[in-house]
Amino acid sequence: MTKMRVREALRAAMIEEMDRDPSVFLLGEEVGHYQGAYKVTEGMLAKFGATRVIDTPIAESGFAGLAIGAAMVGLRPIVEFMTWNFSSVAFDQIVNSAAKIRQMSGGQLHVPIVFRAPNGSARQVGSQHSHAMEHFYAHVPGLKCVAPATPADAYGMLKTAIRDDDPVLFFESETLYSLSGEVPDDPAFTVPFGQARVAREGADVSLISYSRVVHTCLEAADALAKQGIDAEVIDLRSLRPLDEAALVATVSRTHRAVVVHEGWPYGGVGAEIVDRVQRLAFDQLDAPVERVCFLDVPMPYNAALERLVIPQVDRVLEAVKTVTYAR
Amino acid sequence: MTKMRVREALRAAMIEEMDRDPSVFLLGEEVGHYQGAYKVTEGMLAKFGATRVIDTPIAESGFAGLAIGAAMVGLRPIVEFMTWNFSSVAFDQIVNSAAKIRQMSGGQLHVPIVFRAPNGSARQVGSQHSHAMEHFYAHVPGLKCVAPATPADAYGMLKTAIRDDDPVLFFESETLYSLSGEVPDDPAFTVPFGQARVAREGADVSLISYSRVVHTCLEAADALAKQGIDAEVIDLRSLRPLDEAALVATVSRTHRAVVVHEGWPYGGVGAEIVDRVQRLAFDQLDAPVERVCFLDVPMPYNAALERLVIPQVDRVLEAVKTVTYAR
Amino acid sequence: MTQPTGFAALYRKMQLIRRVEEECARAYAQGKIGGFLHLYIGQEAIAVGADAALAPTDYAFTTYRDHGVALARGMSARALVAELFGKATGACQGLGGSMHVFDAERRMLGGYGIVGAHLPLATGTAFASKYRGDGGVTICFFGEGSVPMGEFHEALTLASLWKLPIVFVCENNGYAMGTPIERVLPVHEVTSHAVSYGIPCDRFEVECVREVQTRIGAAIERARAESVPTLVECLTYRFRGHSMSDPGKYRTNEEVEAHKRKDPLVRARAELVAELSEAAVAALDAEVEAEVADAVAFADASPEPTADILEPTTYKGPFAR
Amino acid sequence: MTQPTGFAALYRKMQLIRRVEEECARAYAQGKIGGFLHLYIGQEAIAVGADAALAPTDYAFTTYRDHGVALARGMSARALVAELFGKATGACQGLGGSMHVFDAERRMLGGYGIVGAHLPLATGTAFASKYRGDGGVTICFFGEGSVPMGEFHEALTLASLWKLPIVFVCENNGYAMGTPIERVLPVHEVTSHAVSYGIPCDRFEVECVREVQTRIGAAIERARAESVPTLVECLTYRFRGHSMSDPGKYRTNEEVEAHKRKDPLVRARAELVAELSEAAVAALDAEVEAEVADAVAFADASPEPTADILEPTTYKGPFAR
Ligand SMILES: Cc1ncc(C[n+]2csc(CCOP(=O)(O)OP(=O)(O)O)c2C)c(N)n1
Ligand SMILES: Cc1ncc(C[n+]2csc(CCOP(=O)(O)OP(=O)(O)O)c2C)c(N)n1
Ligand SMILES: [Mg+2]
Ligand SMILES: [Mg+2]
Repeated sequence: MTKMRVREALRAAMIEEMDRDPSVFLLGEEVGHYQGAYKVTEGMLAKFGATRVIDTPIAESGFAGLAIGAAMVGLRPIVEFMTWNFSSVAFDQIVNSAAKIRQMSGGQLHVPIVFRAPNGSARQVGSQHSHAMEHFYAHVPGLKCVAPATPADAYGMLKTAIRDDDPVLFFESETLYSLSGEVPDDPAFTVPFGQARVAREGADVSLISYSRVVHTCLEAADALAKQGIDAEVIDLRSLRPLDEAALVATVSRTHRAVVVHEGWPYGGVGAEIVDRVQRLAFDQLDAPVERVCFLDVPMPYNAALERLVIPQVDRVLEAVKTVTYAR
Repeated sequence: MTKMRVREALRAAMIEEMDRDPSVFLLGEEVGHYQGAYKVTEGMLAKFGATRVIDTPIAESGFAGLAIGAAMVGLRPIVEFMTWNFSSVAFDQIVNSAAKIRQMSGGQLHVPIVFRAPNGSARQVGSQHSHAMEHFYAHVPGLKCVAPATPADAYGMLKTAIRDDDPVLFFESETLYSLSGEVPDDPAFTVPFGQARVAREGADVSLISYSRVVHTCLEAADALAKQGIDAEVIDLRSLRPLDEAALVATVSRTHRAVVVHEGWPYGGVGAEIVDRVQRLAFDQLDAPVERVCFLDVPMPYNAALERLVIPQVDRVLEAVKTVTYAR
Repeated sequence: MTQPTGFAALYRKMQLIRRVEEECARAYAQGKIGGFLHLYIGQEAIAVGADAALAPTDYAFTTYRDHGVALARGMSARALVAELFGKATGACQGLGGSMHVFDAERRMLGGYGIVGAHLPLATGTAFASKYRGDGGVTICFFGEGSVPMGEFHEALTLASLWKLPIVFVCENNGYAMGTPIERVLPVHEVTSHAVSYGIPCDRFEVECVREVQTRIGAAIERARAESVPTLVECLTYRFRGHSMSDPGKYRTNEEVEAHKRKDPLVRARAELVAELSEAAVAALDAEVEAEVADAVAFADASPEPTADILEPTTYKGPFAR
Repeated sequence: MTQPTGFAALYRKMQLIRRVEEECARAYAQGKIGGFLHLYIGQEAIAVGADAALAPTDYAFTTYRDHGVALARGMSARALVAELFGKATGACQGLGGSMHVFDAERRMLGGYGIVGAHLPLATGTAFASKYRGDGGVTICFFGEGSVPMGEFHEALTLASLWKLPIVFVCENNGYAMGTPIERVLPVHEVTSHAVSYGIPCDRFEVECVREVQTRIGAAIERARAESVPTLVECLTYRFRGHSMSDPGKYRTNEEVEAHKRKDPLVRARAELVAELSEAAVAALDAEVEAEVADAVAFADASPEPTADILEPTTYKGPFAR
């Protein structure tokens, strides 16, 4: 085990895979000379050279499409968007090309590509730069969507993503990049998709989450413990595929659930989790599932209002109160 | 009352609003000289001239953005996409410009615009032309999303949409354009957003739907009647805002619900309905809510497989069987 | 039967495309083909001439109007027609349909339905060829209606900036659906953009398949030898409507007939007759007829795909919802 | 205090922008401003010169680097600084922040965060002016980094095709974040695109605010008189990093210093001193200092917005979830 930050874990995963497989390459805005807008790719240009670490112009649709084309004929691109927000201009390429080519070609072709970027809120970056984009993409068959919360998962899941033969959308978080934790030293270590992690065991209520707000849930669980409520925290890690068995298992233990995520309330990953839980574990539920997510407004710039819009510990506690009311 | 087709009802709504308000204009691919790809806008160029009925090049991001800009300074554009599928290349303009300008400007500006187009499956048009795009857009605060199922609602809701001071996304269906029905003659007739319609009253199970598949649900209800099951059919009409009261009311009557829509299972409008129902009417539910929607695959071209992927009466019946099992 | 080579082979392919599509139009009217059907009739010389200048390992991309490129690349009429009939024996097992014809083996990398969106993809295979240094070239066909789309410009920017081995072939048939080029482009020469992207260009009327081969061939060779993109504009005409549902009222009969009188297929046949003999060409025509009839019969007799192909064509391995 | 007119007014505005932003940089370091802060320092002559050629009823759009355009259009320093401090008294009630400054009354229609995306919007207000026949003109500023984006091209296509009264002003400061123009554009003159869109263009080094006024003014007058778009390329330089978080390692000190020696603000001051007197200009400077100090004090003292503004700035009327 080595202690490293999420940023370094992601970098290590990319470097190891690029060492392993010459068809893996990296492209995106400022990934090379600038060393990455968030320094995730620091040093990679020097190590791999400009043919494999490629600075792009600002043309997300163009370079996303280019990478998809390269993947169709056997390369394995890692596309870094500066943030997931900017994938909005490449939406068509992701939804209509990456997700569809295996099917349209009747299985003749496939698209082994990874799109990765920081996602969700950062700090006061305002309404156009604070999107939780996974809610748009997890909807789409043909794509896989993952969102790790720890350095070990960032490392192990990015390796899995790069080795996957289908398009993987990898959701990071700017506010997690400096989080540190233990990462296995074994370069063969990978984390499979579709398996949630029990981040904290508990008996009274399930907090179901992923990415940055897993840590909000863990904080909330600590606060709940002081109130005598024993919360289980589920870190989904993978959004599509979604670990249905883990959802059923946790709700079968606790009978009460709160889903916590960044992004707006309408639809998306959160609503899907609720749908699965009520459908697959209806008889286990002692209360309706509650959700804690962004308020249903564009993200305000003002710091206090932003704090209000983003899930915080207090809102998780309130939701737990609601679902445990009838206890 | 006049009997007309959905196509004519939409056209009548546009013509009346353009007559009423010179700031309303129409633009899109082939809306003018060609008389509309699906003939919805037939005759409008001759009536209003080329300054108000405008044929655009193929540049959805460009002309959607242009229309949003025009709306910022007081015009009221109606943007016809040839189909909603092609809004994928204008996704950023809809999500980041139309939906955000009121908020980013602190309320100084607003965007009175209507985007309208056929949506969902047509017939064998394959994986890139069969999207139910409402599942992406209903997620976004700042947008309103409506999807009428009848000529009267098409007429009344399009008028409401054109008069609305915020962006309205108006989802039609190619396979509904020729459906005919009674439309009120009163030009003051409008249908407010956020109010569902009980398309058929029933006591045993609620079929909750919108747009084309409302008619699938009505067919299913007829079949169920023969089996002695009295199904209520709810036509939501408006997806955002969503009529929570109507959801609670129907489930409180029937205690069992099946949500039926076009589009994929993961997230989206269907999951949101389930979330609201279980949260707002948990104690009323005698069974988990089931969903009938596209299978979780890109749309196949082959007719039989396409039929399998799209919700059909038989799948609605099966789902009803599941939710009424424990009756 | 020995395959013809040289000009005879070009003629034969053009004729095959023409006749396959005429039969498809008939099959569409009979309800054997569903969805959209966009015919290439009138433009065959472009795909055939261009293909003749490509190596079998080169990559090709085009729009939904893709039957011509598929057959030019060597896809069998059977695989194409069966695909259009939605059969399991079709090129894409009946999943793609007319707009999405792929043949990975023959490096026909697809027909695409979102105008402009395949240009970045094609730039990507050119990138891959350069990345690997395998000497491959990509050719990308598109209509003049795609030029206003941002993707056209993003693709040309990247191709030029990174000096990729690609030939962009604009098939300028004068109309995007019902819209004439005058209502689409402020400057009517698509090649005017070559200057601002700093790349070579060529622009010509498509009358002769051998001229297409030579002129697109020059661009292909430049791509292969120097890794430089080229923008080629082929002035052409589609004889049919945009798709089967288009009555084509936006063009006069005279205009259509005038273009039909310059049909590159008719010209190729006349030239070939002059080089060989009427009998020799008639024999080729007969072969084509047999091939087309066989393809339709094959497609008719083929089974439909079954539901078990849906999951494996969505993801490799276990299903990932 | 009477407002200066003519050249003195231009100088005063440039100085105001410079000094407001210097104070904002300080406030950012103190944590009073959050998120991204992109300074316009070095480029002031463009916004100020352009604004001087606009009518008050004309529309302006720009990127996230928007403080200069906002102040040039006449937004008060108070409203700007309060916005950056996230206060209720800010131009957008503290909702927009540095990247999204709007002033509807002064027709400053916003700073936008998605590169390229505001060009179609600006084309839309130009469309509205033409639709109404109100004689209005739109000016749209953007960086050279936006040129590869499809939106740039779609906007120019529509503006040219429909002959809209708009001036596209590319502020070519040589870098898109850390990326020099050579790694962004195959042809380094942005105006090369004017030819393929069939529109007039102009390209010049920004040294003198009065030259900016004259040259962009000519484009504005053409837009107003003839309803024709123009593409103007201003060669300029930003003296600071891309945003506050950018250490700017991709440029040498010598390069930055060389540009600072040609600072259009310093030149404007020297020229104004020559026209008036050092004392007169110093008096203007003092006014600016007072205005800046007042703005900061105002912003400091202003209240934060409260949660009740969230819903009415999402929709008009009842909330629509
Ligand atoms: C982004 C997008 N917008 C609209 C359409 C609908 N559409 C399909 S083909 C077409 C016309 C294209 O014309 P052109 O590019 O000239 O090609 P041609 O059909 O003439 O070969 C249109 C508008 C589409 N497929 N994609
Ligand atoms: C579509 C999109 N991609 C990436 C970004 C991140 N980004 C913000 S500014 C910028 C550089 C823009 O450079 P330029 O257009 O030259 O303007 P300048 O900052 O020099 O004024 C980038 C890459 C973005 N905002 N939008
Ligand atoms: Mg065309
Ligand atoms: Mg720049």
